[in-house]
Amino acid sequence: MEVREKIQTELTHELMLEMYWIMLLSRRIDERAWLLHRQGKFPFHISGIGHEAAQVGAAFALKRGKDWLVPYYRDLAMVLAFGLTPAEFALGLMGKKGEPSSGARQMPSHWGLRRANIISTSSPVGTQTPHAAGIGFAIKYRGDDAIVLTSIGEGSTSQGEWYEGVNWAAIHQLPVIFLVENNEYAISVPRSKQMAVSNVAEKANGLGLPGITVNGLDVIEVYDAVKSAADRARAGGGPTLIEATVLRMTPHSSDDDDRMYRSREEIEEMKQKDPVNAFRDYLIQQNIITEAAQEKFQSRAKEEVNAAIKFAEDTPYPDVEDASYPVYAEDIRHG
Amino acid sequence: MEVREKIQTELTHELMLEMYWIMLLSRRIDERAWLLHRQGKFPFHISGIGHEAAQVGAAFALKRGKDWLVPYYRDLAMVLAFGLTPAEFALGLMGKKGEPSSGARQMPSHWGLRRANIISTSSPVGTQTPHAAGIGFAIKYRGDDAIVLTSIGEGSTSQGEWYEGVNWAAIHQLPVIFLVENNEYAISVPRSKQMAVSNVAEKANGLGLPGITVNGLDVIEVYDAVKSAADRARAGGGPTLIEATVLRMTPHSSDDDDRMYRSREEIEEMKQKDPVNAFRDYLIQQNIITEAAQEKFQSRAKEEVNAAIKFAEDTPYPDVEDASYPVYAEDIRHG
Amino acid sequence: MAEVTLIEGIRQAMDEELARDERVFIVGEDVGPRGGVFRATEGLYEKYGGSRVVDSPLAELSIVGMGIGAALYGLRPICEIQFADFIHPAFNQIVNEAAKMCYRSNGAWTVPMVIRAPYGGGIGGGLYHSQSVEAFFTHVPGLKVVVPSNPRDAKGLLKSAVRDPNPVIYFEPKKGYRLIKGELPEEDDLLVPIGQASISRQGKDLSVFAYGMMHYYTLQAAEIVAEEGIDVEVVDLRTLLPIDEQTILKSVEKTGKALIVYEGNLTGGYGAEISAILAEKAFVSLDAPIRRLAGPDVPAAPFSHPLQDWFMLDVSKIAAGIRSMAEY
Amino acid sequence: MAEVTLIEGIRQAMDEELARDERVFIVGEDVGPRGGVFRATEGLYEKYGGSRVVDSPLAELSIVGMGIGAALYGLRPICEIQFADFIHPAFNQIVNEAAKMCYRSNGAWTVPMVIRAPYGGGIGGGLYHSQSVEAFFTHVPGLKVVVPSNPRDAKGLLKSAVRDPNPVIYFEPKKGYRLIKGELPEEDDLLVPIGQASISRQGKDLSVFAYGMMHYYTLQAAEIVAEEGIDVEVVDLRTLLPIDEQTILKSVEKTGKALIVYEGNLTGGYGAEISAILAEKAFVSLDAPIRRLAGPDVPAAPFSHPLQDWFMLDVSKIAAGIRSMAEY
Ligand SMILES: Cc1ncc(C[n+]2csc(CCOP(=O)(O)OP(=O)(O)O)c2C)c(N)n1
Ligand SMILES: Cc1ncc(C[n+]2csc(CCOP(=O)(O)OP(=O)(O)O)c2C)c(N)n1
Ligand SMILES: [Mg+2]
Ligand SMILES: [Mg+2]
Repeated sequence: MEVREKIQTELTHELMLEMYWIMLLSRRIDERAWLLHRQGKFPFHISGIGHEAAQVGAAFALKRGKDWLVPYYRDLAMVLAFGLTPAEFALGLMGKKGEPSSGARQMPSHWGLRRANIISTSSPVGTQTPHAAGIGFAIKYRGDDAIVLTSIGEGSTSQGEWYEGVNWAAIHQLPVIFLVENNEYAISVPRSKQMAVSNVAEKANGLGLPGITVNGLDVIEVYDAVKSAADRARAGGGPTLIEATVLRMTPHSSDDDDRMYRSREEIEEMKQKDPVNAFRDYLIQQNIITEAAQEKFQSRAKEEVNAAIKFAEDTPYPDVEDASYPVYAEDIRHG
Repeated sequence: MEVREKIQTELTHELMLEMYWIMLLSRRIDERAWLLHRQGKFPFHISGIGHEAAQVGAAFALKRGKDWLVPYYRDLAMVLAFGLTPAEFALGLMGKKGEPSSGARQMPSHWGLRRANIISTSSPVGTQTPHAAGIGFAIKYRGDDAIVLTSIGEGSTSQGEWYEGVNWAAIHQLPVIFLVENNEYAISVPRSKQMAVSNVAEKANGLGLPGITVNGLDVIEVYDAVKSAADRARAGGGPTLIEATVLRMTPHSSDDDDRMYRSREEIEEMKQKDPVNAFRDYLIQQNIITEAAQEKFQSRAKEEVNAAIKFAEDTPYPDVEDASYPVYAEDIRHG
Repeated sequence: MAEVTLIEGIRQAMDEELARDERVFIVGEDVGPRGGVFRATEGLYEKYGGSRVVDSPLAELSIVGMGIGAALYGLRPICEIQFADFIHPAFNQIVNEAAKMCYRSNGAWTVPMVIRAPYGGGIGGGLYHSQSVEAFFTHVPGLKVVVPSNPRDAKGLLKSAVRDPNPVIYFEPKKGYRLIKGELPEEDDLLVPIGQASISRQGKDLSVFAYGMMHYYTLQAAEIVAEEGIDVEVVDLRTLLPIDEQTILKSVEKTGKALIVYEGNLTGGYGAEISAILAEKAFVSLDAPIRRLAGPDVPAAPFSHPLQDWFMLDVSKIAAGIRSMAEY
Repeated sequence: MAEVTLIEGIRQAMDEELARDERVFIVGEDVGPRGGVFRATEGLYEKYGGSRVVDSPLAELSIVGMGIGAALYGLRPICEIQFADFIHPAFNQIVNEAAKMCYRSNGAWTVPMVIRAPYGGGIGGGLYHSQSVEAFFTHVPGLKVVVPSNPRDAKGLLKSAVRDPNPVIYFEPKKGYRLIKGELPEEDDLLVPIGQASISRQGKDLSVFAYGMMHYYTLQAAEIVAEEGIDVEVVDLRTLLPIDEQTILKSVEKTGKALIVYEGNLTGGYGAEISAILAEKAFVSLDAPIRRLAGPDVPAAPFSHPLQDWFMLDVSKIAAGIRSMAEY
């Protein structure tokens, strides 16, 4: 990470440490999920490793508790920043009772958290983009002081759903931020087979909204970009498309084997650019954190992850009697 | 129309007269269709009045007999240029036997003409764009010396189908021309409610292909633009998006009443810019046609239209015994 | 009581719901100054303004998709799809998103929205302005599917749909927009409950199940055969999903014979489900094979009018179907 | 004869058809170097190159839409949809375009194409990697719909599908990809005709109709109940559209009882059509109500494994269904 002369004044040292904490926590529970998956503890994991800076930079630039989030499956760090707990994530991995996004009906990483304004998300990529436009429309309709951010992978911007959703926001100048986490792959398919433009941000030119590319490995650069887009959106200035270039440092998911389509050298090179390490080094270098304090963060993360996994392991599976509900809103049990 | 110093050398006087002839013929049969519809002779007409220059300029820039066409419902002049006869069009209006696009199964102006490489088109707007990409793909796959042109209205470029189809062609550098006939309305909805860009051609920037805007009331300007895009596509240079600005001088269709959403002054102003008259005046001014010859064109057009209508009126309706065929290719009767 | 057309019932429902609840808004192609291509939203743009009666881009999936988002935030969208034939681009949003939201979020999120779409043939619309697409949606748990057959139900069901906390697809028999007329009670707030079929004609010889335009024709056919001594019970299904099994079963327990009439394609159509329910749960009551009278298995009603007439069911074809059933 | 898995039958079919006819190409997400997320296209990119095994953008409607265009020009696309749950964005292209092309052009244009899609649950895939969506397509005249249940049919039907002049949707029971094994005859050119059901087990007490994974389970259930003295006839439907009515009716004329097993949602599912055909055309042969055993009416199989088990039919649930039917 570059050392910056001037960064957004809101970004106090305290806030930066909070950001680092979430990045670290996300990384550690993500790594643990890979491990437990390999041990056969659950059938599936999809990872955000390499995306943390983009996600945390974006989340912290929003007004958590007030703004809305329409994330996608890689956004573990983003939803942790919005208030999902590690234990709740672990419930999802194991399909346990009380999992808050879906009552364990959906696969892990299919986010949704009513208390944090994170709407329920599904698997078909691109469908969330029009939802974000609709939320933006409703915010404007109501005159509320909120904005909405929706994220997506670069491959999924090939979907007509994405195009139509962004188009709505551009036409109606809705308070929506479209964050594209560009990791250059859609499972095995490289960006060059998804689009003829060289940056996703160029797609904004065809849709009539501002578009920028930021280094998604630099949490502060992402924060700054999202913050100014958020300020503009909140002031009635309309939507922004932000492309954050990131690294998918793992296979697509636990079902994937990326050796079939990319070299080991490519993976090795990524490790040099690890966004979590980069932010740690930056904080140390800037004397925002001491080595000792950093070590404490590490051990606290380990403890929290252990506790989360233990909690989920000790939790029973959902009751089968509840499986057929609620298909309709009338079926929802209140209280 | 501006007088041009230099125009494409292929555009001989003979060819220009042919172009004028098709524009005129299209206009006359279109006007007649409105008249007959008002007399209750058939239930529906959708018009190309005001679009003729764009359509004829485009069609003549292609190698008819060799190139492929994926048109939309307003393209009467374009398909006449490709070889549909006025009588065949009239069969469509009246739903008569032998109508070549669909055996009168589809509404009028749902083009399709196997002998002329015009594929069958439907009503849902935007669906044709991926078809054109697929045809472009197949041409390249086979190494054939053809190209394909597909047309659409500006409103329909809001469809994800359009975006995805163009994206294919841009990624794979396919020999496809995407012609957008921008008449500023989709039924009643103005362009400003369809897109946040001010020209449809800007959409090309988001998709990574060249995009240009041409005056679609100027048949020669359109011809030139399509010709050079066609040359490039044929040489392996990939697709082009061409926006032709045109006028929809009529209501959307015979079912529409445009007084609800646009002023009569707007319509009156259009008449000053009528593309058929403009080309006539140009040809006269340039001494390419004499007044007398022009008058002959007019009377010949009238005769052809009369004959076409008479032919269709004299033709019976399709046989009801054939109505249930051919749902599957096996049902097609050959010979 | 005033006699009004079916489309007027629809328009009144929207007008009243827009006035009642400011969360309600309309979105669709040409619903604004144009008042809808069929005029269902006529006058509403002028009355409620462009922020509540919103001309959308020409893009169905995002009409539904933005509606879902707005509903999640707390609004009550009424999405208009200009023709049912053009609902297909929105299939993913309807089936994978709107329908599954409640279950997939374990009730944390719901999608209170209405999707209105004119359906059906007989108007010279050819393959793409004539389709009956209800069976694609009656297979989808989480959706409600409603088809009115008269102005009163049209109004009362639509008002109920707007207030329903679930996604409701509301198919309008467009051929009947102005053809079907009926009395509208002068109620302040006319609501017809979703989920209940109605016995629109009592009879004892056989039961005919229909909805929308086909129900309108069936009632006429029933009067014709009544003069021949055949006493038909007509059931207007009205809500196709969830299915009012009780009313359906009771009718067949009484009459012993069932004919199901629908204008969409026969195979895999909505009538198959009604037949399957009866074949399982009313088996002992059945005195005759269950029959379906439906559109032929070609893509949709062709344009040319003799071909269209061939495709479409009408009063006399339905009467013939009833007679042959009665003879069994 | 070699024993192979179901997915190997699928792979071989594509390999042979690519070799036989240079008009054939494959297009879909990750079908290239990755060999497909399930490995169905493994080795084909290396063998035939990137121009014939084409990694598409992540955009299903254009996978099908470009396939239609290529087919119109004369190629023979095999379009892969990564999961059947993601076929919905392409619904418009399939239903409004591919299916209607032949009829709407009066036979001037046809769309010879195959759309392959893995379907079904039981693999921990949750709501969006478990769906059975066949009933959306068996209601569409102009489509053919095929579901193999063993390696031989998988290969032979897919080869037939590639040569069929119509759009064929080929649903693959993904849970059975490696679970279902069987012999492949050493035929040069193994073709299994589209449009024919097969009696996979002769029996006299009742007929069970199934396809895909449910057929695999049904055969096992039939053996279990056979030991209890119940002699089940099992019909593997194989082609869901067009329907092989003759085989279906003949079986019920023999046994007098029909049970239809499918794993998708009960209401409006494919079994409804089979039931409706029987209730009309085999009425006099029926000794018992027609029953359907199907997935419950919740959106799809949930993820958490006890919930998934609750959703999914299996051998013992099917055996129980057979017993209760036999007792009638
Ligand atoms: C409509 C749809 N098609 C296919 C898939 C299968 N799928 C899941 S993720 C994925 C790749 C997404 O790539 P990208 O958008 O770049 O996001 P990334 O995973 O790289 O973060 C695919 C093809 C899906 N989920 N939805
Ligand atoms: C998918 C779909 N939705 C709606 C319609 C109804 N419709 C027919 S033409 C049209 C307007 C098209 O406008 P534009 O693309 O600008 O073309 P123009 O008619 O102006 O030439 C609409 C909404 C349709 N045919 N298809
Ligand atoms: Mg990616
Ligand atoms: Mg237009």
